[in-house]
Amino acid sequence: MVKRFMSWLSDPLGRIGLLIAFLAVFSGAAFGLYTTQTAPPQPIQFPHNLHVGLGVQCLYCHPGAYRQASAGLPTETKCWGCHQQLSKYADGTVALPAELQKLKAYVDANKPIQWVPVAQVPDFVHFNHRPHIAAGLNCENCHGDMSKVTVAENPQVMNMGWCLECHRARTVDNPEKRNKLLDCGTCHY
Amino acid sequence: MTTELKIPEFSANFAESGQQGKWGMAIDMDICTGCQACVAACAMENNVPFVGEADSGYGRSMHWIRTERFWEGEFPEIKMTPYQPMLCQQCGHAPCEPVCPAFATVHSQSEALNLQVYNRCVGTRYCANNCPYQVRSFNWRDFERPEPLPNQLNPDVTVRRRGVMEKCTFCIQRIHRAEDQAKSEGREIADGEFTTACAQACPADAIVFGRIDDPESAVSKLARGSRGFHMLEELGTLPSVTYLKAG
Amino acid sequence: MTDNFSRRDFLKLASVGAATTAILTGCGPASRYVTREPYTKMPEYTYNGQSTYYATTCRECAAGCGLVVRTMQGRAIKVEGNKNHPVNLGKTCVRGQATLHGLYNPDRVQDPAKQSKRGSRDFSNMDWDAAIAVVADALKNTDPTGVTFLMGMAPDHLFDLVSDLAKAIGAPAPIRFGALGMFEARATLGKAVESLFGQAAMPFFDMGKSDLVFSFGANFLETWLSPVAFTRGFANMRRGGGHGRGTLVHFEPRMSQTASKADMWIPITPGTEGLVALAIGRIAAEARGGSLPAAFADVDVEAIAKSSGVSAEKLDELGKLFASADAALAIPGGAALAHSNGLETAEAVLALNALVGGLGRAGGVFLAPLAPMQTEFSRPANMAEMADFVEKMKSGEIKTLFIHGVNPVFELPKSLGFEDALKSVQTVISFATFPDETAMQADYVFPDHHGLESWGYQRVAAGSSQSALSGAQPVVSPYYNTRATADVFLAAAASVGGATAQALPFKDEVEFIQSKIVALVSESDGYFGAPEINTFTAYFQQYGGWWKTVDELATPGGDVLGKAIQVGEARFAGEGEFYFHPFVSPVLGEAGANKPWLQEIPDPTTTAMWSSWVEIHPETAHELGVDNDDVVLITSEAGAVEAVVYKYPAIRPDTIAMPFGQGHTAYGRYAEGRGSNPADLFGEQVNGAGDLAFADMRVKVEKTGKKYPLSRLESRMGVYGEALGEEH
Amino acid sequence: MTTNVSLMAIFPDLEPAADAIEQLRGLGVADDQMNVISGVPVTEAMLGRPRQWTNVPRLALGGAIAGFFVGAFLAFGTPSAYPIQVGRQAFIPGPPSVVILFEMTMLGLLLSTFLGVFLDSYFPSYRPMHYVPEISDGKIGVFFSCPQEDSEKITKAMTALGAEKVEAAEAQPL
Amino acid sequence: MTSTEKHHDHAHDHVAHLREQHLMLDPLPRGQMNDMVMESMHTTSWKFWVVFGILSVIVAVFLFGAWGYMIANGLGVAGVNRPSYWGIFLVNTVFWIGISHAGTFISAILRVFKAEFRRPFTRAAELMTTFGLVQAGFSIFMHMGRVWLSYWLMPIPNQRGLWPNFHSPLSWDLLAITTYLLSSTMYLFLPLIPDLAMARDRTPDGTWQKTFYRVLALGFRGTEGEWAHLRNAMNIFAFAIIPVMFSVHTIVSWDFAAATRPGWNSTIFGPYFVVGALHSGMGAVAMVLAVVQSRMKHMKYFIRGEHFEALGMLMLLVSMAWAYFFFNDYMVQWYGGDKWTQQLLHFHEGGPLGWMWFAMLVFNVVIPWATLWNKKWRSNPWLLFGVGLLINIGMWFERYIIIPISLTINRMPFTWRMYTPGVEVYLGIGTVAFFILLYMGASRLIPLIPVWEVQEGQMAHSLKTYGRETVVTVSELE
Repeated sequence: MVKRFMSWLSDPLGRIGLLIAFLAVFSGAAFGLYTTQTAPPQPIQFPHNLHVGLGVQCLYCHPGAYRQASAGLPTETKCWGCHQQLSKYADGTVALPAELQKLKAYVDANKPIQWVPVAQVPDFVHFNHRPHIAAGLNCENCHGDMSKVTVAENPQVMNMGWCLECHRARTVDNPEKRNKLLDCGTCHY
Repeated sequence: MTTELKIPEFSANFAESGQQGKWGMAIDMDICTGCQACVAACAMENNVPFVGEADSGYGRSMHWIRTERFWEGEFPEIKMTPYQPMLCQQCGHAPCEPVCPAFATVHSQSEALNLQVYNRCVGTRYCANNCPYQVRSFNWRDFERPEPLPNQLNPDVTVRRRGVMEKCTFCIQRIHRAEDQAKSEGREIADGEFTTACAQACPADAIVFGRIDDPESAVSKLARGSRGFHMLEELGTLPSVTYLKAG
Repeated sequence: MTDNFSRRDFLKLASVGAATTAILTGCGPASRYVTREPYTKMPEYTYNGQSTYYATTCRECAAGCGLVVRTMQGRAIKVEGNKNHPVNLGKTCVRGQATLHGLYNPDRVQDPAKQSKRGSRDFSNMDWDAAIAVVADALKNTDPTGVTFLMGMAPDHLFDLVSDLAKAIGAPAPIRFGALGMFEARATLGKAVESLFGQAAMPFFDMGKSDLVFSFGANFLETWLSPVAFTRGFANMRRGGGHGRGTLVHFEPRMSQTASKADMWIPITPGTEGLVALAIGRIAAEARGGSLPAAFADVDVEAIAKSSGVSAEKLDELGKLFASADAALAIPGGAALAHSNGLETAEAVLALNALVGGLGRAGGVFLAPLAPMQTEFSRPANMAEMADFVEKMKSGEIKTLFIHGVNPVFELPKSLGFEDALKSVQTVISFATFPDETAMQADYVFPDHHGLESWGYQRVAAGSSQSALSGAQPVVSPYYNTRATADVFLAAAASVGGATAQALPFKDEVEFIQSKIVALVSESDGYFGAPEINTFTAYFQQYGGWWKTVDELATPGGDVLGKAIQVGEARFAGEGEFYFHPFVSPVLGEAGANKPWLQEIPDPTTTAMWSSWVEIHPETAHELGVDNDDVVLITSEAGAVEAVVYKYPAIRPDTIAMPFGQGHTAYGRYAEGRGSNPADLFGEQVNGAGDLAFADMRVKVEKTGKKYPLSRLESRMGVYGEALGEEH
Repeated sequence: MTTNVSLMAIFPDLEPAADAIEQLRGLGVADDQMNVISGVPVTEAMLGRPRQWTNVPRLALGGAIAGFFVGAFLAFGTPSAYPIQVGRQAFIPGPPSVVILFEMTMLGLLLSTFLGVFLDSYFPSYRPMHYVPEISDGKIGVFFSCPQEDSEKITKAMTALGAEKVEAAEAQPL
Repeated sequence: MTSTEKHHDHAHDHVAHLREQHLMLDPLPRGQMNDMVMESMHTTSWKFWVVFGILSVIVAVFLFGAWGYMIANGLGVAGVNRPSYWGIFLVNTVFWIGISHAGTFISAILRVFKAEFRRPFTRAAELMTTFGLVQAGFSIFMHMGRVWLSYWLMPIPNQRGLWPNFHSPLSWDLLAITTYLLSSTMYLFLPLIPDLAMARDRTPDGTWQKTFYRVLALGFRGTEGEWAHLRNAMNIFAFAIIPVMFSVHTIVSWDFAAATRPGWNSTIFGPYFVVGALHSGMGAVAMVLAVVQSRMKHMKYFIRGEHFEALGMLMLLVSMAWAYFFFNDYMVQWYGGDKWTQQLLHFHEGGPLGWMWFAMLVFNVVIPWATLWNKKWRSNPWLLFGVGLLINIGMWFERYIIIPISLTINRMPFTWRMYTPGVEVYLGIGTVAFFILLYMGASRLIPLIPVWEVQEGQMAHSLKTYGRETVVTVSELE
């Protein structure tokens, strides 16, 4: 058997096959890693840059961030509340762009928009926005500069080392706080 | 009969030991009626799976809290020993912690609790072997929860999968929620402001939960009483749960 | 479920890659199972990721505890007690906790359906318009006297609506029935109160303030009347409400959960509870001095000691103990009353309270207040009435039967022949939420919402010293294509038209409920008040009901001790050598068997899970040649069941006991085919109050040679010393 | 300028080989121009050869020290990287640290001993080398280099001492 | 015949007898020995391949198949439960680590003490060490609930900054077993190099075996330098691997002894486990040698009665040591009087598996003592095989008693429950099959006899006559 395998290996085709198999597994893993780090397709290609550029505050649409764990995603009531008032669309001077037509379709059908959360931590990590906002962090510290991106994407790998780096750096002079912020039970339960 | 094997009772004065943690629980065995409301409440709050008939009969049930009882004497003079709810004692000196090779069960320095970090657990089950109270339960399988039962799962608590050890957390998610709430309002947590799921459900109020390091809290007062004792105190595990002797 | 494209699904796509990643990074697939349920129009008080709490009423039994249910993004997550509710003060029992496993039970009836042939389980779904047409047709085209509504035990808004409907179409008044009422012997209790105190009412036992409780068969810590309220009372008694630690003495042939908490458990001969009460009364009266009351005058203590198996010394001790207590309380209930002499037993026990001045005294007996909007005491049907009803069904008098909230095929004694009698009913319409045995025998199943999805109110009959109306509201939107039965009846009534429609001129059940509770808006001593009905309704929902702030306990009157109480001997049916002692499973209750977590909750006394068992004293088992896990055949006069032996050290050797709650032949995957149903053994004998004398049974026990490993939480080695090494 | 040739004399036994080495020395072949190849570990003393220098013990010692430091890093360094309290034990527990230090020291020692053999012996080397397969049958090969003009003389002397064959050593693939 | 002649004859017989008995006095030309060893590797009957095939199927189905099934379905398919969280997996782990001890013991300790009888079978014993450790590794990984995360137990730098917990005996275990596996593999490999070179020289060109040996022989020629480095390294190894060996099983015993459990928390567990390991390991070596001697060609020359005799004596000695430690442990636990320990001892002896406790004593003490005292008996390979088998069963029982049976009894009588093995039985059989399979495979590829060591020994031995007595003398070659 070993002989067969060895002779098979000495065959260039066999070697290529082995290489392909290896590459397949490797690229599969790489692709898997990549998919966890890329923005998933959203039902509506929401242009963050446009809205931030117009001066809309993050907390206007994600109001949960300063009072609870989840920042929350806006309901279509909130979207449409502004967009239906835009006079250029209302009086028909400008045709409704494709993405806004999707929004209108949702509103007309009274169906919720199934936004896909982007910056998500695994189930076993319990992240709370409120203390982070309370500690004076800005949204872009973690979510990047939204005025530069359209559809939200993750600017960084949100892994434990990344969390800890900040938790450590901000508690060098406060051992009690450090205890709290490095405690396993603060995030994992 | 195995009356000799009854769990020993040692009286202890918690305040004197000077080893109290932060959170504590007092369980009054005199008024515990064994009704199992705590068991159900715990299971519902903490996403504890049910395991089915065969596995539960084989010692694989996942109860984070169980009610123990033994018998004393023979009919007609037979007595049932007081119901004793057994849950993780949140030991100050926990035998389970140092034996985990992966740091999956560790001591919280800020909450003074035993933590089980599910995602860090590789399933050696050493901690469960070393737990003198036998209150750890292991996910022997991915226990089935047919749809739509998962709708009930508490999003504040990780859903454990096969191969992971789990145990009572003193409802740490509630502790965090209350702490966060109190902090956002710039105050301390008041005694009795929140409680664990088992204490919350207990119809007899036999379970009292609170700050054990606050001498004025309800749980401290109960724990200091003359009826208080700790389970297997001779092992020096410094449990955070004080039992109150019946009668 | 929504078909949203979540991150989890996205991960699934890159299957090989993601699996490799998962292994490398140690992250399993994200298991945050709760689907994000984005709102189209978010309610102003709701935030994504933040819980909302709704007050409602527990429907797991008829006690009417107030619940607060934690919900998140449209899903009910946790049941908590309503701290303001007078029945449970924020506490819940095991069954209440598990109510979510009913709500999200995988075996719920999901659509209205027609069964091609009764019992065939061949259901074809219908739409609700057709279903309402069926109901309307039944209401319109049947002789009104042939229309009967069989309802659950809880006196709720649906019962009121159905009563109104029955009155409007001229049908007989709806029947309320529940197995718990049967096991509690509620009718007997009511009748005894009526005959002793001259007033029909539920008694209220002020256990929390008493220092000595004699319980004659009342399993008040388990299922009896209002277990959560009684547990609170028990705990307060133990904590010593001003008296020091209270003492509990429990009389029952088997050590029940309640008995296990007693300081003294008296394993009394079944059927002699009344006699023992009389003996204690006589001894206590003698100990207290003064003239011997007529009630206890003719009591022969010696004879009673002999027949009850409680020694004369013990009786003497108990009598003196009872006489010497500050606030003694005697409670009759449960199997003690389920004998042919049950009514007299109840009277004898209640009379004990009168003897020590316990009527209307703190720590004694009161008459429970009537619920708001209630004018007279009403109780569920007793067995005599149910037997009459079954007779009527058999005779073909009943053409259309509406069944809601009760499962008579399972709960009624098999010997009564309900299932057979159903065959003589032309149309059977069930409104069952779960596919229970009765629904399987119906022509149509029009599923009601689960209790947590529905509106309503419920009168509190026991457990509260205040007059209370518990309110219910949906905490989540209905998960399946179900519809509130009240709405179905309202819609059907509207389509029938005429007087029926006029009698029920409501758009939906909420309007009907408002029309009822509007009477309370003007009440002044309520927990809250409101100037008008809409605000009142909002508060009603917010607080989970309406109740008075003051106790309305009435002091029982009447010449209780003036006449002699004659307790006859219990007449046992059957030839067997064992007394049969059925009891309601404290965990499963009457309807918990389909909830998987309840199945896995160990029974408090036996720690058995997932099945039922028969408790046999170890010595008796030895004589019978059976051991733990052996299956025995129990034969009564009326039937036979097989059950697994549990060698229970705390039961009379001449008695065997069996829990009620298992033995379903339908009712979902978790209940079906599990354990056995002791109701199959029950005969038809009733006591003086018409309640089933289910404890008046003697049964035979035979070994079958089969084995069935009973799941137990306890260790048979550690608790019973089985298979351990010999002691050196 | 004389050119050196490499010769290999194969002897059936130990004694003739020892004699041959002495003879070679007499014939002007220096010790460092000889090598003995054998199938059993014949010692230098048996052949009257100078003692071989080996680095293995020193490498082993170095490895042990390195292992000790790795152990010290694991025992004392890693707990400080993320101090986690377990069972009321010190962050750096005493006795367990001894275990870690011991195991890592031994691992370092043994690994470096093993690698030391490789380093010292230039293992693995699959280049063609001077060798005859008969060596592993118990023959003793004496491999030496001498000036071309002496080769005839030496070959004769070897044959006289009992060499089965004396041939120009040619590197051959092993 | 004159008396001198008679005596001469007698002396002649005596010498012949000595030669027959001792391999070291019965030298053969090296080339012939090489031939015999090579032939033993290449002479394979169809029966071998049948057994090989069957074992391969068993390994594929019982070990890898059942393991995959268990990984997919969770440990629930095994019999472990509360309170017996550790079952046959850990029994097998300890058992295999125990087996692995004999190889090192025989090879290293006997090398240090220059026990010459070791020479022909050190390799066979060292192979057991390596293959036994492989099985121990399998067993311990099977036991883990999430084996795919087992790399978390290794000290690998990571973004979390979180390292393994070195407070845990399991962490020490992992380091110790890794050290032991690596060092025993290296210790197996170093003396193998010259034999691989021999095999390389005797394998015809163009075969895959040639490539195999060529690669593994690393270009070894046998120069003075190579031998010197090798000899040096072997000396260091022989000394250094002994404490590693002792530490490994001591640390394994700490997995139990460090726990706060009745019956486990014993200070004598370390040496008790080490001796227990030697006990089962010796038995296993005896079994392997008996099989190798009878089944492989020419092995009767290399492995003789003297080896079994010496092994038998060692087994007897170890059995006595084991009995001593067992009694010590038992005595102190019994005397201590802690009620949980008392209960545990009662359960061991009188519980449902009490027979196992008695069988352990019979197999480990009674039978070895009853048979091995007799020199003639213990020289019989098949008797030694039988005794070795019984000792291994007895030692497996010992571990079974210490792990799942002792786990049944804890300080919470409410949770006591018996352990009924499930799929781990198949996994255990799978490891045994895999061990045998590896061994069989190795016996076809690797010279089982270290020929150069045998030759070295034969060179060092001679017969010398002092007066009328001819005796064996050994000279120090190094």
